[in-house]
Amino acid sequence: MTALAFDEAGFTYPGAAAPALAQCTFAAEAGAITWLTGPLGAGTSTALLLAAGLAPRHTGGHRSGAVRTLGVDPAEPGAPAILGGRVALVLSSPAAQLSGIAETVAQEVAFAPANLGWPRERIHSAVDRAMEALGIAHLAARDPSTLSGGEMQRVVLAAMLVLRPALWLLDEPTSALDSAGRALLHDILRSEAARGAAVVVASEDADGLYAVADRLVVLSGGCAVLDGAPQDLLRGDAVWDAGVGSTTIGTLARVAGVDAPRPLTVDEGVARWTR
Amino acid sequence: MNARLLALLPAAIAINLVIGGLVNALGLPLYLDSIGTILAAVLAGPAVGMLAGGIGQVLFGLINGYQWIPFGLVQLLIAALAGLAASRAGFRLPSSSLAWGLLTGLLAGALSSVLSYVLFKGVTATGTTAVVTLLRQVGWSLPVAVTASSLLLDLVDKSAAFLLVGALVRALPLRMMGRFPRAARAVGR
Amino acid sequence: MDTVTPLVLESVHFDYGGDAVLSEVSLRVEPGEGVALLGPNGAGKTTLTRLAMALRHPRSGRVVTGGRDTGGRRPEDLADVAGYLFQHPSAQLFERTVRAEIAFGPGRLGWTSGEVERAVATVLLELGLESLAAHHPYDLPEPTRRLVALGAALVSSPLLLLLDEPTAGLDRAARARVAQVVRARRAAGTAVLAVTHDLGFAVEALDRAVVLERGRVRLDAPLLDVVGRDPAFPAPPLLELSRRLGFAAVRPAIESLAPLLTSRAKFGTLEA
Amino acid sequence: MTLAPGALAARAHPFTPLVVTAAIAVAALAVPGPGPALALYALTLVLVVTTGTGQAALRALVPLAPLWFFLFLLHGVLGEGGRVTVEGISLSRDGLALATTQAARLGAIATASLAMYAGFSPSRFVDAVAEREWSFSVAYLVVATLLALPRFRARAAVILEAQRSRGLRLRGSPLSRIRALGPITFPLLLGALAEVDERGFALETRCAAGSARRTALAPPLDTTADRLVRWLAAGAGMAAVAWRVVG
Repeated sequence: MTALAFDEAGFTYPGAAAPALAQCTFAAEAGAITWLTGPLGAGTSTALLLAAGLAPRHTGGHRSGAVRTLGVDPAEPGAPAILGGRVALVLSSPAAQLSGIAETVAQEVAFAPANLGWPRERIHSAVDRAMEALGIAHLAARDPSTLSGGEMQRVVLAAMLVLRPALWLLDEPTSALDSAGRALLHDILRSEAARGAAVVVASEDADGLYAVADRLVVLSGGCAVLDGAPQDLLRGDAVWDAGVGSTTIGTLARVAGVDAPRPLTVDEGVARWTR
Repeated sequence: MNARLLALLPAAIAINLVIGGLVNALGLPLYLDSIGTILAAVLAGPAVGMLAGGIGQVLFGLINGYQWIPFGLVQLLIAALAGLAASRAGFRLPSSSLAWGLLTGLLAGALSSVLSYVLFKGVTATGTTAVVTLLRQVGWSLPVAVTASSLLLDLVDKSAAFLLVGALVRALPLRMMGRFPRAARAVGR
Repeated sequence: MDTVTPLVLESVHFDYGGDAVLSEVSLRVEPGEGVALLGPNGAGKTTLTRLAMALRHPRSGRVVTGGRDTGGRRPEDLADVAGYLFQHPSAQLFERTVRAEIAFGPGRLGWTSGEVERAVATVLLELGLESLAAHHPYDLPEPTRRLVALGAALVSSPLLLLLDEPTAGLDRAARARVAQVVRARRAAGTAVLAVTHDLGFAVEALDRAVVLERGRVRLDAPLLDVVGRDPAFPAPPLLELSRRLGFAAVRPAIESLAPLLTSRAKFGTLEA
Repeated sequence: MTLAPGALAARAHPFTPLVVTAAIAVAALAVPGPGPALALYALTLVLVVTTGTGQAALRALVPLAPLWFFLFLLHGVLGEGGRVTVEGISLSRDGLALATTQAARLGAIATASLAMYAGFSPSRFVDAVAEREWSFSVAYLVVATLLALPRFRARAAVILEAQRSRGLRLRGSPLSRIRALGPITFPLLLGALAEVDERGFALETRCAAGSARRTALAPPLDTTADRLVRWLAAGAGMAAVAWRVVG
């Protein structure tokens, strides 16, 4: 099932000379992790905002083409009521995503369910489960604003996981996380996809995502130029032509003059270079 | 209320309450405790500015004592004037910002002197009151002393606040300018 | 001038009014040295750099930055010998262009406008920001904005660079750029002390590890003896690869490994 | 906001201290003359001590001290009318009465509001508002700002550190200090504005602006005693106004 579909979608921010996204066509399926990447300013963040309906509703500006999120046009006036609680959005700086009114981590995680008017008992059990899943149950009584960046990002993830969303939109979610936090995030995304949610993650962390994502969509100059299995794409030359690049070892291999298909991991590199 | 205002307003109010401590480091006779109000009015309209100024005053009262609540009226007046200035491109130049700042300082000073005299018998914030005491000592009558000192300090403070907001908004990054269409009008673009 | 030690700490104790944050910390950083300050959250790493910038003063012991005892000195008294990169660029960005933002520091130090202009041009070139010099820092993507803040710390050519998580939130290109700039500055004699969790960056740009734990120096050793050897500091991919291939003495950076791999491939072909 | 958990002020329904404080403020403006004003101040002190917020009485002295000093100076020493001599200082009789009345009024108001602040629990307040189905936006703005203050103060401190590390001097000539206004205030303003987008996105995604009724996570108990106290306080406030109007 297609959870998110862009059809020739474009977007121009107010006052901007050039569009941030132009005639962009791609789709994200339920039950899969779609990895969105591109050179700086390629429009991956804008694509996520369009999918959530936040552009143009919050940002102003002009959208063209069609976007369908969970079957509705997210820019429709009635969309927030339909999509509320079904779409999760995770951004890179955790501090700016806290509710601002929670005195404890448990209250923070309960913020969205309470806003949606869930019954109290349901909120409490869902909050406990979400904190458990992110390994932050021991922080339940802490003031979220005093946590470290990594802990805070886990709280933000729990605050979305609690909703059991049908669509995850994540924008560079790992930049505040250490390697253990990254591994945990990837586990969560895998299990969310297994549950049937669609996961769209915009990231330039090739080392982390090449083995996690089911699909790689590369944006360049505001439109989708590549779409395929990450393992295949990252070994080849097309990602380089699109201005993206590969994993660390894949990058080393290219600089060292190795022809495609190139190694992507340390193990593959050792195998390639110890012949 | 939309999520954008829920995000903007606490920041504007917190700026009102916190900036005094920052400016204090320079030892200038400035409070700038209406700068968040002015900014909110310029970016999102006078009603939003009034909300920032009003709620800010309530919280200031909660922390410092509710005797100061009546001065919320002054914040509302400042928001209205900043909104008016913004709609007339009043922040286009330093000179125009200064002119609106002086006008606001004049009216705000007049209103606070009335509040200060009627409700507080002339004794309010330490700086203002020190000036009042000084003027009383050289023989001015209380109402005149209160009015003169309020006007003096408010003229300086509001001019500085308007000049600063004008400088900030004229130099606003394009991205933020695009998000706040009123800001572009405030600086005549 | 060349005899000045950029940073000396002598049995430094410090607390914020509660438990000790730093105890009995002694450290010397020589010109051109690159020190990675490692350790868990709350170990006192950032506090140590703050003491070096005279943002705080030790309870006991001595901190000497650029040959000046920080006792009785304020950060502005050290601005010409030390540059400090704060964790969040929003702490300092205020000018309307990248160029003006970077020029602010030297302007405070009484440099002539010609000197300022030259120093700014050098930094813009070094960081690859020339084409963005006229942009508003807040119009740039977050990683680029962080480079601007780094430029502001570099511009006065300090003897000592204090960097608090210099690669946090950076994309790969910006990260590589920072590593390259740090190496270049070190080669020119600048000492670098960086608080970092990014071991890939650390092994590319620095070569000494100081590990803090609960306010004490647990370990002070060559970086490559720590990363990948101590379980708390797992080897980043390039280091692991170069070790498994037997390139123990090579800096684990793409530009130093790639030529070796190229020649090995050729050698392999010849042999076959 | 540190309070013994068993304190009356910590157990009371969030709206009760609100009404009591408002009543004290209204009564303070209404009471005529130094005697009644001092009595109200005394009553307020008794109230804050019995509700476990006695510390607020001391903390209120910080804003009150300069006010009291200037009231004495401006009205007691520099006031007009008949004079008395105390310890060799000539003082205005009417001025002294006026200063005392005003000082006691301010004392009552400041003490009551700081006591309310000491007992204020943001989450209980939000829950109380949610339970009554009043405007969540207003509760959100009040609480979000209060909780943001420490963060903004910390940020202001870091800005000063960052700019001083770049060589900015805060104590130069007046002109150089005026020039320093931009470098120290703009980072705070720009940083706050830069966050608005992301914060707004997060709040909308988390349905803060939705129309659904918010669930109170742990609704505070509203006892009969609470209700009684609120009615009594409101009554007393109105009585004070009536006394002023009639008397």
